Amino acid sequence: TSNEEPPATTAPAASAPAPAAGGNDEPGDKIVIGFSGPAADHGWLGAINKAAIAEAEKYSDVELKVSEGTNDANLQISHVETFINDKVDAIVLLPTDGAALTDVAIKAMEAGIPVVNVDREFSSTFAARVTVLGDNYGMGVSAGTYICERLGGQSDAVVAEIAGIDSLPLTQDRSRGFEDALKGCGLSVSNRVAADFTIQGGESATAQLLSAAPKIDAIWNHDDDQGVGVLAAIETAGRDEFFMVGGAGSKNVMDLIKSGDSVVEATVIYPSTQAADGIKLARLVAQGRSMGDLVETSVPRKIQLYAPVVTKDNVDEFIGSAFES
Amino acid sequence: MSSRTATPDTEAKAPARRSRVLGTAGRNTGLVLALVLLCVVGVVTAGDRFANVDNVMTILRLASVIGVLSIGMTFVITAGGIDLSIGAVMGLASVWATTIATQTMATDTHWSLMVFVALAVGLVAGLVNGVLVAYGKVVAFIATLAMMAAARGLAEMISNRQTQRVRVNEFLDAFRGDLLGVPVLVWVFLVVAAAGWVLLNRTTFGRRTVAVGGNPEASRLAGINIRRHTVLVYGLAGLTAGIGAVMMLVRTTAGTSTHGQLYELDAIAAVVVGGTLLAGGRGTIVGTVLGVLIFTTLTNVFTQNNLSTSAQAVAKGVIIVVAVLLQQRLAARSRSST
Amino acid sequence: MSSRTATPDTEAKAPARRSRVLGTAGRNTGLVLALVLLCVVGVVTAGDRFANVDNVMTILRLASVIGVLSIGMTFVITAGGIDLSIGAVMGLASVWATTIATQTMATDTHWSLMVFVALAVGLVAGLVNGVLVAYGKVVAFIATLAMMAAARGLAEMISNRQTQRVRVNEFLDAFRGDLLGVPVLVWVFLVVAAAGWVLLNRTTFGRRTVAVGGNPEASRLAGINIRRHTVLVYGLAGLTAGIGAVMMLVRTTAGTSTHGQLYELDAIAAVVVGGTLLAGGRGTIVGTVLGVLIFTTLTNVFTQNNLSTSAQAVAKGVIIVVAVLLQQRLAARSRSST
Amino acid sequence: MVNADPDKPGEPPAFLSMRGIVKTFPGARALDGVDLDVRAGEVHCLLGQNGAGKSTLIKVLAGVHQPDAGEITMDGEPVALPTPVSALRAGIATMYQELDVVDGLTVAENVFLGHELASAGLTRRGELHRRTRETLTRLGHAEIPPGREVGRLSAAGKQIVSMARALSRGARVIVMDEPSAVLDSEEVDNLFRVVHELTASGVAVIYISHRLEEIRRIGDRITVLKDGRTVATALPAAQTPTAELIRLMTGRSVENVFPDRSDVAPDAAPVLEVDSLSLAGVFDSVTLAVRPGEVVGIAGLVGSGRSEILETIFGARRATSGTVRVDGRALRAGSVGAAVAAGVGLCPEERKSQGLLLEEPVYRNITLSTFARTARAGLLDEQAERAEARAQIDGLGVRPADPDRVTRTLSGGNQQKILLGRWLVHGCKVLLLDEPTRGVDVGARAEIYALVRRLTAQGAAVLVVSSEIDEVLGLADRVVVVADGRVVHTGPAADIDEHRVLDLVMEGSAA
Ligand SMILES: Nc1ncnc2c1ncn2[C@@H]1O[C@H](COP(=O)(O)OP(=O)(O)OP(=O)(O)O)[C@@H](O)[C@H]1O
Ligand SMILES: Nc1ncnc2c1ncn2[C@@H]1O[C@H](COP(=O)(O)OP(=O)(O)OP(=O)(O)O)[C@@H](O)[C@H]1O
Ligand SMILES: [Mg+2]
Ligand SMILES: [Mg+2]
Repeated sequence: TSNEEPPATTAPAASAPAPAAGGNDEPGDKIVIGFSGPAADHGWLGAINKAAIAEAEKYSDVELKVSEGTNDANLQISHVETFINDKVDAIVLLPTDGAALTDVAIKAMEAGIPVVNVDREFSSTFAARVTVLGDNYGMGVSAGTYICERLGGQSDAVVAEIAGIDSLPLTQDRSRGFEDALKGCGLSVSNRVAADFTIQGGESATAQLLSAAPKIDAIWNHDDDQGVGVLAAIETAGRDEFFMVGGAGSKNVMDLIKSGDSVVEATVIYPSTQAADGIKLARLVAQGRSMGDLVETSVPRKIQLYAPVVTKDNVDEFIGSAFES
Repeated sequence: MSSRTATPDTEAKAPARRSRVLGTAGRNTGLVLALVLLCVVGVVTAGDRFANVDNVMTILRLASVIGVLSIGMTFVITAGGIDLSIGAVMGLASVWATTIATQTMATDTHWSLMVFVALAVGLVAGLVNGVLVAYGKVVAFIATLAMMAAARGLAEMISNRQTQRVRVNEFLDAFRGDLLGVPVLVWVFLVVAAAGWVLLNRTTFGRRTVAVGGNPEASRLAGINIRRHTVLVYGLAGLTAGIGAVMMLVRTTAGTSTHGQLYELDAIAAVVVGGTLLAGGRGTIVGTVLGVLIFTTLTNVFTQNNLSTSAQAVAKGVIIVVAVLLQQRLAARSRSST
Repeated sequence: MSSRTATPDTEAKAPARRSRVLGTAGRNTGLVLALVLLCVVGVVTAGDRFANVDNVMTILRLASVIGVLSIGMTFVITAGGIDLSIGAVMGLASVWATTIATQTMATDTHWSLMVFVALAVGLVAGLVNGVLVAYGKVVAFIATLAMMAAARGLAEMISNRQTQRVRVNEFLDAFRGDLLGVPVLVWVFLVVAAAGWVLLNRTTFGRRTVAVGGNPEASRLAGINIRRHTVLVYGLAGLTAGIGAVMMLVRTTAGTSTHGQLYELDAIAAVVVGGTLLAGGRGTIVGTVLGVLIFTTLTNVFTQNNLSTSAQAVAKGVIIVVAVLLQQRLAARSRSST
Repeated sequence: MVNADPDKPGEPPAFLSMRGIVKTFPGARALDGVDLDVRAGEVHCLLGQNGAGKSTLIKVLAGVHQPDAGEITMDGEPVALPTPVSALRAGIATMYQELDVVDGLTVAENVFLGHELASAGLTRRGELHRRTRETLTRLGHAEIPPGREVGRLSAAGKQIVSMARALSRGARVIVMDEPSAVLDSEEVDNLFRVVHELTASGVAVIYISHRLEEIRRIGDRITVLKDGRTVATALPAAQTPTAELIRLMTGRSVENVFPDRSDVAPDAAPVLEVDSLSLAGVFDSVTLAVRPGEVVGIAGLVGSGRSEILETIFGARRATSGTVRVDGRALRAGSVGAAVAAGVGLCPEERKSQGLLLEEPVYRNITLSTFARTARAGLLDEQAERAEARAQIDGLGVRPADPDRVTRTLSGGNQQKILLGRWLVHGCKVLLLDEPTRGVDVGARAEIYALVRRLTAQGAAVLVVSSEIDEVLGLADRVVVVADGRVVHTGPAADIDEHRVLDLVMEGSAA
């Protein structure tokens, strides 16, 4: 049940999924799963939560406890502690900071509660039974590679980057991947600003970026949520000499790609269904089942999701699973 | 004492007038100097990219939203209060004005309905703050902190944490674009600032605001209804948050619960750096406008120079302190020289 | 005046004692009531999941970090100031204590070096705040806002925005685990709170803090060096931020520039809801501890009931206001009855 | 300069002397060469009009202000007093004019503020309370509990705490800047007893007051300041005629301190009628009436609830029961706005905290309750405001006569005149005055009395509270005596004397 097969992707709005081979969806022992993620204060994280909840609702044997939302590691630790106190059967954890939540995850594992680590990796292998990873570095690589292809040979091209919250490790990973990929074709980032994953941040950072760089060839914007603001600023400035690549893959951006009448040419998917997959896996682990599509009798330790580039050519493949920002 | 011999009306008043004007200039010299210095740095480091009309407009556009909020904040702080909720209220107003229901109604009737909704939401939230502070006697810091949490939460609930695109194009068209080469949003800021200046310096409302902030008990005993006035002042701040929400909608073409995050701190910083007393009793709209411009220009210069956000933060901290220190020294000198 | 006929020594003392005890209790009845109410709600809605030792420890562990910061904040607010930087300073201290250099040195010498570094960073940042406020005469709000920006930026630069694991296991081992069934971190909180109580109520330093906050001019005339005292008070707050950083390191086994975000607002809210006057001149450690417990219990009850963050935010806003209003009414009643 | 006794042989030499002290503030030359000699064991009185520089001088002595020129010597040695601490170390303790206590601390903590009794930083509370109780007993106030929070004490109580603090320092010189301003006559007796004890033990007391009769009772020698200069020194307190003192202080003579009473038609309908007004826990069932042109005085001890009566009439406090009528129409309870609209004005007891916007210019304080009336459609008319303010400034003789002057820099008496001016501009029918001459010099005092009479001549009704019984008796047509929140006597002022009032008060309090 990974993201690569479109039929199995669990779009939040999708109705009952096609039953996978191997009867994984058949009801098993009743279990309680605890889910905790960072503050769902922007679209992608909101979509993560919604998809997780929707996934859990599909199973009559799963009771989901949601400790929603915080960017404070201290508080999230106490959420996990509460799950441990309540002796849930499995925990799905999207940590606000992987390293900071490692310790309490180990505690949970030691208490016999399997932990499914989503998106931001723990710093110890003992902290999770299963890890479902997005690929932030890969995202940057995908975006950089796409821009390299489009600008092929133009060594003096001006490439700009609009990052998300700069103090988050994931932003660093994305930027690193982007830089590495650009290096491959002799390009580099000439202007970089950081927004804060919010629309207002995207708008004001972009407004400034555009006036700092009078001519741009390509922009990579890390996040399609802040992209709403980025596009508003671009429109206000009346600029269209460049093309833009988005990040995360919101419905809104995919619509724009499809219509082709904006500067957005492509976006790099960062699956918002990670936590939903985490729930599925947690259920299997807690019930001691295996993954239906695999020969392996246990659920694997690690699954890394793919960060594909969506362009006008393949947008129809992805638009169905895109999240509403 | 010596002026008694002179004709009272000419001699005694004139120096007072002059010292007042000097005083005002003196009060703002530090700020103007800081702004000029920033511009010099901008020109030196970024050259034409900094010193061109488009960039100036970018700075002004950027300043306009926070500027409008800061005008409202100037009144609250002058009246001896503080409002930590305006950012959140702005978010709430932006969300409320862009719900499907509102937008549908606006499409059916007139786009100004969206403006009305945003202003009304801001105003009501502000009035609630005011009632809590004035009649509930909840400390302003806490009352508005509570409003901040509540407004943010409510905005998330209403929007279901989704970004709500503005689909009423007439609304956007009305505010986008320029007027005499200056963006409409900047005009809005200028008008609000000018209105704020008149209101604070030339009307009974402003006089009461200063009085209530300077000595609430004395104002009360002089017959001013300080509670009602407090409610009105917070209402005014809420209203500017509503105006800010409209501007934000225009700027981002979307309403969301995350609009206005941390704007309250930026606004307070601009107001206080501008010279309004945090303790109340003295407020300056000109100072506030300068304060806002300083902060926005600062960010612009940073961006022009590709500074990392971390370095920006450190530099911002240092510059705030330096600006305030400079401002104080100059103000003290101008005072002692009169 | 009529009491003048009575024996001064006996008559005057007894009622004073009683009214003091009553007064203290009266001042906190509202808070205790709010806490009890919250617990009742917790038990009713979450039953055994709420009312068990493990959950209580979870609440206390959560309360401990913010609790320690709030103790420092109580002093600053009592002295008539405010400190918006403690969250950022805590982040900075956590980062500084976990740099490779520090950790290597700590491994080579002793784990307490990390503690020392964290405390020293906190203390120095606090002292800088104090100097800016006392000698630079920068308004506390602005000085510490600037420090907030600068400390956060510096922390990002030092850590290169990476989360830094704690690799000195002896350090972690020293603070993890329990003592007499109570987590060491909770002990730290208790000790800091107790020390804070003694310091505020039973020492010259504490009494001068109240004096400086209540009437700075009178304090100066009485020969208190109010500037030096102000510096010390901010230094103390910085020190608690350093202690908080150590605790955070233990809890998260990592130092990062994002530690402590918004802790300043939580701490201020806890302190003021606890009954310390935001204007200065009156502070209560017991109230602060109760305030912290109320907020953490609230969060716990929310979590136990699967409330969404949005609903939590709205509820939190409403509850803050209700708690303050309740507290005021009860305090007023207890005052008028004595 | 008049010097009555240039160090005659046989007299003890001055152990503290200040020579040629100059102090300028931005825009004001507060001291312009002041000399002062104080001998051990004497009560040296400092006299002068409001703004003469008395407080500034003693603040120089207390190390609060640094003089621009001049020299201070003690025992013949020059001393430097750069900070309050250094003055305290040198043995100079000061009771400041503005109440200088901290509300949030206890009585004992206030008394020992700045020189706390502590071992290793920990306060020694037992010792602290014991010594405080001793000091308070010495001051005749053993009933004040050392553990009581000072914020709960009345103004008089705070003054006593401030006095205890000065005593606890064990100083050689104690400076008292208008200590009697908030005390009633009994308290003043107490104070004088303590002063005598102090001087008997060799302590010098510098005593500032505007009440000349006090100077006569307690003072040994007098120094008079005028416009920041010493105009007379070493005058014998007992012998110097009052007229002479007043002439030295004001540069003119003031006669007939209390103006003649005007005739009030006995059958005139009262403007102000207060009917069984009560405020729970403070005063009970107060009934009184004031007719147009009449001055009614309220006499009573400090803490008897007089201020609260005025404030409740004014609507600043919500009465528990009872009514207030102006011209026969009942005022809405608890509404200052209603009272002001009906033509009632209050000059509150605490000028600075209750009356003035200290950082605003004088004219805005004068027009604080009328600016809305001069405004057109909400827009201020500052021209008109200045004109109105100027009229009051000239009429009341406010010095300096500058409507744009920041109010904080004016002396107490002038600040009081500004408050009066506010209600004169408003044109009120009923004026409530709470301690209108507290801290006001003789000259200004006479002007204020005359002003009150001018007002009544124009038909205003005045209700005045004062702790100085002779002031109440001299100024008022009728007197209301209150004790413990109850009216114990009402009658014409001419029919009663100071002793009778005190007797009534004591009887009422004992009951
Ligand atoms: N801090 C200050 N700044 C400016 N002017 C001041 C300041 N303090 C005092 N003055 C001015 O100095 C002069 C002397 O004031 P001071 O307070 O010493 O008078 P005073 O004799 O004590 O009067 P009062 O009897 O009213 O207390 C006044 O003109 C006053 O306005
Ligand atoms: N804030 C307060 N809290 C408690 N009691 C108070 C407060 N204010 C006044 N009181 C009490 O009310 C009574 C009357 O107070 P007040 O001192 O105003 O009377 P007064 O006759 O006007 O005396 P004064 O000459 O000091 O103005 C006193 O017993 C006083 O202690
Ligand atoms: Mg004086
Ligand atoms: Mg009184």
